[in-house]
Amino acid sequence: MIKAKIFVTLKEGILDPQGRAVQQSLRILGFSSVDDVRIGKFLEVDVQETDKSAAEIQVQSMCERLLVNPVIENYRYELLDP
Amino acid sequence: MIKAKIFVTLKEGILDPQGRAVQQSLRILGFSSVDDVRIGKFLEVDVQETDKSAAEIQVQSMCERLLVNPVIENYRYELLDP
Amino acid sequence: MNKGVLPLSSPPLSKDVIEQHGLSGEEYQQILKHLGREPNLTELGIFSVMWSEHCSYKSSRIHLKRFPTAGPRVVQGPGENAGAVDIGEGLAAVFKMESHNHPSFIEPFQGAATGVGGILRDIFTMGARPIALLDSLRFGELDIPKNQHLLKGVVSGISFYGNCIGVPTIGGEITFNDIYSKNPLVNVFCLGIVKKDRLLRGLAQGEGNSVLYIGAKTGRDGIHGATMASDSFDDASEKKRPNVQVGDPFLEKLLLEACLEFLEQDLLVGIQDMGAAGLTSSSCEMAARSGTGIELDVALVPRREPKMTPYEVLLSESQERMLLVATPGKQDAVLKICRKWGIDAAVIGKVTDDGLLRVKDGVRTVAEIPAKALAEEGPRYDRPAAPPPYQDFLQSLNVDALPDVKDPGEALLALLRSPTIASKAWVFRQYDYMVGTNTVVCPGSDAAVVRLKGTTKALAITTDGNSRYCLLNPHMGGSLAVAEAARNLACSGAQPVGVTDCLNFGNPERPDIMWQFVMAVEGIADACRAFDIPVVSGNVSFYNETNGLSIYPTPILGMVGVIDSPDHITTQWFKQSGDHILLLGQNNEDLGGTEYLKVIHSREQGLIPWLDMDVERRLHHCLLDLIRKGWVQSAHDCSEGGLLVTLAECCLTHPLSPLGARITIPPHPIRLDALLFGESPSRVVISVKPEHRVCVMEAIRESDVPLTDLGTVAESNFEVNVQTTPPASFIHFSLSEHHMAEVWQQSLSSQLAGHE
Amino acid sequence: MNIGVIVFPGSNCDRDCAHVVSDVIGQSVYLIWHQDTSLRGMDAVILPGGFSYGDYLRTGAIAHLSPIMEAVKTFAKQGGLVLGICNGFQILLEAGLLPGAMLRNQNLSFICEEIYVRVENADTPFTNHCQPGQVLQIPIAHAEGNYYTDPISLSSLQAHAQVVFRYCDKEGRVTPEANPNGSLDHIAGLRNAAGNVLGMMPHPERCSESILSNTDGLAIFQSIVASMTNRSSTLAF
Ligand SMILES: Nc1ncnc2c1ncn2[C@@H]1O[C@H](COP(=O)(O)OP(=O)(O)O)[C@@H](O)[C@H]1O
Ligand SMILES: [Mg+2]
Repeated sequence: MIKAKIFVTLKEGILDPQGRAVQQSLRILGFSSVDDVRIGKFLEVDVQETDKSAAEIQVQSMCERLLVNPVIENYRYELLDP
Repeated sequence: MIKAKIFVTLKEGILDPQGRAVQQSLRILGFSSVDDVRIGKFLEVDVQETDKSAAEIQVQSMCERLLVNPVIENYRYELLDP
Repeated sequence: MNKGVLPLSSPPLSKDVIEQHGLSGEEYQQILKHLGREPNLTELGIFSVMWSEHCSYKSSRIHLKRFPTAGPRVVQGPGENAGAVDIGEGLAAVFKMESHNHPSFIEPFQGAATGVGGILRDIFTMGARPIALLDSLRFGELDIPKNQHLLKGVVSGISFYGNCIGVPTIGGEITFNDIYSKNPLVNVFCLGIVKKDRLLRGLAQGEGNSVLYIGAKTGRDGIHGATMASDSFDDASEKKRPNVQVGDPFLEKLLLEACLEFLEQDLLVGIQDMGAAGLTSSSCEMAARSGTGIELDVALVPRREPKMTPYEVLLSESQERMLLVATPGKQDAVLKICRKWGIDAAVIGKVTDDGLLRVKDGVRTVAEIPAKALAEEGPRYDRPAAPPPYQDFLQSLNVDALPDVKDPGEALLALLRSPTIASKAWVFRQYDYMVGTNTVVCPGSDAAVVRLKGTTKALAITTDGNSRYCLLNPHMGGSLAVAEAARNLACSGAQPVGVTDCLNFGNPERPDIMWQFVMAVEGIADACRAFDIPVVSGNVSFYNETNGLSIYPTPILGMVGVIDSPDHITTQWFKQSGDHILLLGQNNEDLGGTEYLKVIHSREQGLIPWLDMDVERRLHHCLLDLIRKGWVQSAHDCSEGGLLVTLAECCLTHPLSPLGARITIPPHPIRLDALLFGESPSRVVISVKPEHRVCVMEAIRESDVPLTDLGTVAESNFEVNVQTTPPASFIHFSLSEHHMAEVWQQSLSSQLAGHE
Repeated sequence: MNIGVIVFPGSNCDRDCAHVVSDVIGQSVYLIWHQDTSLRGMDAVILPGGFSYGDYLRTGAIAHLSPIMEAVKTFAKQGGLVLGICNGFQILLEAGLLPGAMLRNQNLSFICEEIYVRVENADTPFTNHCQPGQVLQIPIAHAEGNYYTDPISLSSLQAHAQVVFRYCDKEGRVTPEANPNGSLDHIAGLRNAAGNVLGMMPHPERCSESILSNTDGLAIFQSIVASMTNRSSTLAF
């Protein structure tokens, strides 16, 4: 089994209201050195595969077809060896 | 400036309805080898700090005070060098 | 003013740049005339958005003049952010509807969410607290996964924004047709309440008054011109920016509360939200309305992204922003309220007396244009209009060639399963339709009803529009939509007081589309005049086409009525077994364009029903009269699916559990399918207590409204007997009310089960 | 009686609660801004529903750090009555005034509808106008009402009769079908060990007037008034 870790983030320039609200409240809590907060998704997907490159093709296709909204999101992934 | 990457995941044993729904959809899309999907949060926080250990103390405290709910969530972070 | 720093004598712009900005050669000549010189790029961008169809209404304006817009109740007609009508007790209802079609196709969740955000701002800029949203949606058929994805995204976007800001979404409509597969429609209606004499307007009066910017910081969201010509503005390294606006309902909630505090403390001369064309349109429209000018410094505008050019700042469509002019001496009070609610605010300019929109970037003047040239003196077109060659084909349908219905029970079930008719609970369950505790009639009846706390009054609201009718006969289709909306209000016990519209059409440069538009506008105008309902606001959305394929002409109406007493509030579902069921109105052979023809015969053709405005008016008077006398237990109008579907809905929509009915339909000289599923207008099914039956029938006859006694409400089972003539035969069928309810309730959710 | 309703930025049932308190049950109501730090003079406090801070990050997470929450904690510690409705419940969880946390509804969507709850404990300051086992019809409207807590704390809740409401059907049967959001042990409402803090997902303020066709929520407000009247003296701060 191969574990894929997928990081989905908002594209640059896309407003992140959630990040903004969290940043403001961190400041109010006294973390005055916090400059910017961006909030994305972190997915862990277990794939029943032994071949890493086969798994990679699948993970990429999952991202494109379902996991990521390409209009506003970017993604990156890592595959952990079986 | 130090960038902290924070990964927040649901604790083991807590049903993740979103992860389960995504897994089902992936199966319907034909990704039959997908075994398990867990969905968490991925936060990027920029801290105006040069000292890594000072930044670390802050990040840890942010997690404990706001970013993470210990009843249901675990977290892990990485600090990227300035 | 120091003319010396004007860089306004820029080199002539290339033809390509002008074209990329969507301006015709003729329009460019008009720009030269207004300016007396060549525009620079920033000015070209400003003209381009202000003279776009969306902002200037250049193809529609001359036709919209046909709408009746005056009346004793009208407090504010078209031309402001929203219209307003007097609803008594010193209050005005402020309402408007808007489309967000294209953004919702590109990104359904955010597109629909920001659509809700935009229409809400239109209402609370008028000083009104929004108390109701309704959404009118059109999608392609659900057997295509992409359409499911769009529907899910749009509904969750509306739910996300509306629920979060705390304005209930109390109703709406959805219909499905493949013509919307590549161009879904998302129209959102909003209504707010304000004290009649406290209405705010988008004015920029008083030379020297401060112009303030409040709300979200400006980013590069939705800059149309900038995307296509981005190379000239951005670092070459920067990737092409996504054109999607993201909504922040939480920030909008803060903005809403802050704006209502400004009103309470009387701090403003005028206010306008930054919608399409953002800072540009808000500033020049406010100045033009007031006959003044505005001077802005873009360097003072709060920004979210680095290195934005004046062009980008001016044309950004970042959400949740407002422009306002403070009353002299009240600027600090405004800023204090903004601090309380934690929203950004900045003084970015002042009102001038020279009629110009002057934009500076620090000391440098980057644009200087007469405000009226932008907001009022833009191009106007009387575009050619002609019926399409296929119009005759559309209307020609040889009904006699179609077999009459054999098994009406099966046909009824098929119609109840049709997603256009099936229960919409899958949708409205995701909307908080109760927040505010004013929703007296929740989604599921002909119109939603909200009470007005502190008064005995309530408002009934509905959205309606049948695009297939408008395709087949746009003039009559427009009139029928008005009639249906008014009928839905009458069924709820309300007297209509005003209407708003959202006119969704294809490309106005095509004569056939323009013809559809002109005809529909005339049809709507005629009916509004006949029913004496003023049009107080509205919106036009053209260019709803993909690959040359236009949507059906889809005018949607949002109508508001006043209910004088809580006792008059009426719902569509049967109340009690044993009550008598009566039909008001005449069954004609109206099969053309019906949902029945589409579902059973896969035809979208024919002559649509003829609306007799006198008959319709008499029906509304009669019905309201009966309701006010306290004689009506339930009232439901006949629309899509015809008489049988209407009767079934009366049984199935009861909020607790479905009821049954024993129906006997007397002989009619028309086809059986036309009788059961035809969509003749001007019909309403009511139920009355047994003790009221005689007096009600008497009253109906006296009002000269056709009447048919249909039977009684029953505890269970939907039993129908029909006598046909000729040939004389007797048809009987019976369905279990639970089975019908299951079919009707599960249809949408079962079609949407599966991925995502 | 003086009843305070806390207003967070993003609260949107604050005015609805205030309306019931003052116009329906005739008590004095005070809207208390989240930046305030005192609850002086209040006999009871309501944390209303809504989307405090947009419910960003986690529902109630940012709100529980508001200045007023220190005062709410002190008020609760001294025995003051605190009722959290919907988002208010979520805030009480985040603030640690009640145990556990909320997850997203099992079907992942927002759900607005009338549901039924069974009164599991009628011996609380919030339910003394109800009968044990009584079924109330009350609307819910939330996307995160799927209650979770660890097994140890769950058994403690059960052992100490802290579960006040459970989702049920019209007849009062607690079944999986009657549970709208997947909530653990069908929990719809919960009190603290001392009994003076209640969190509930359903909205009683939405069903306390006959014009809204449902008055089942009134019992909650009447219970609060009754229990405050029975106290010999108001709390001193
Ligand atoms: N998109 C929607 N959003 C909210 N409510 C909806 C939506 N679509 C339909 N409804 C509700 O479902 C009920 C039935 O709708 P519809 O069949 O269009 O009624 P009618 O034909 O009387 O106009 C109405 O109460 C309507 O408000
Ligand atoms: Mg109707």
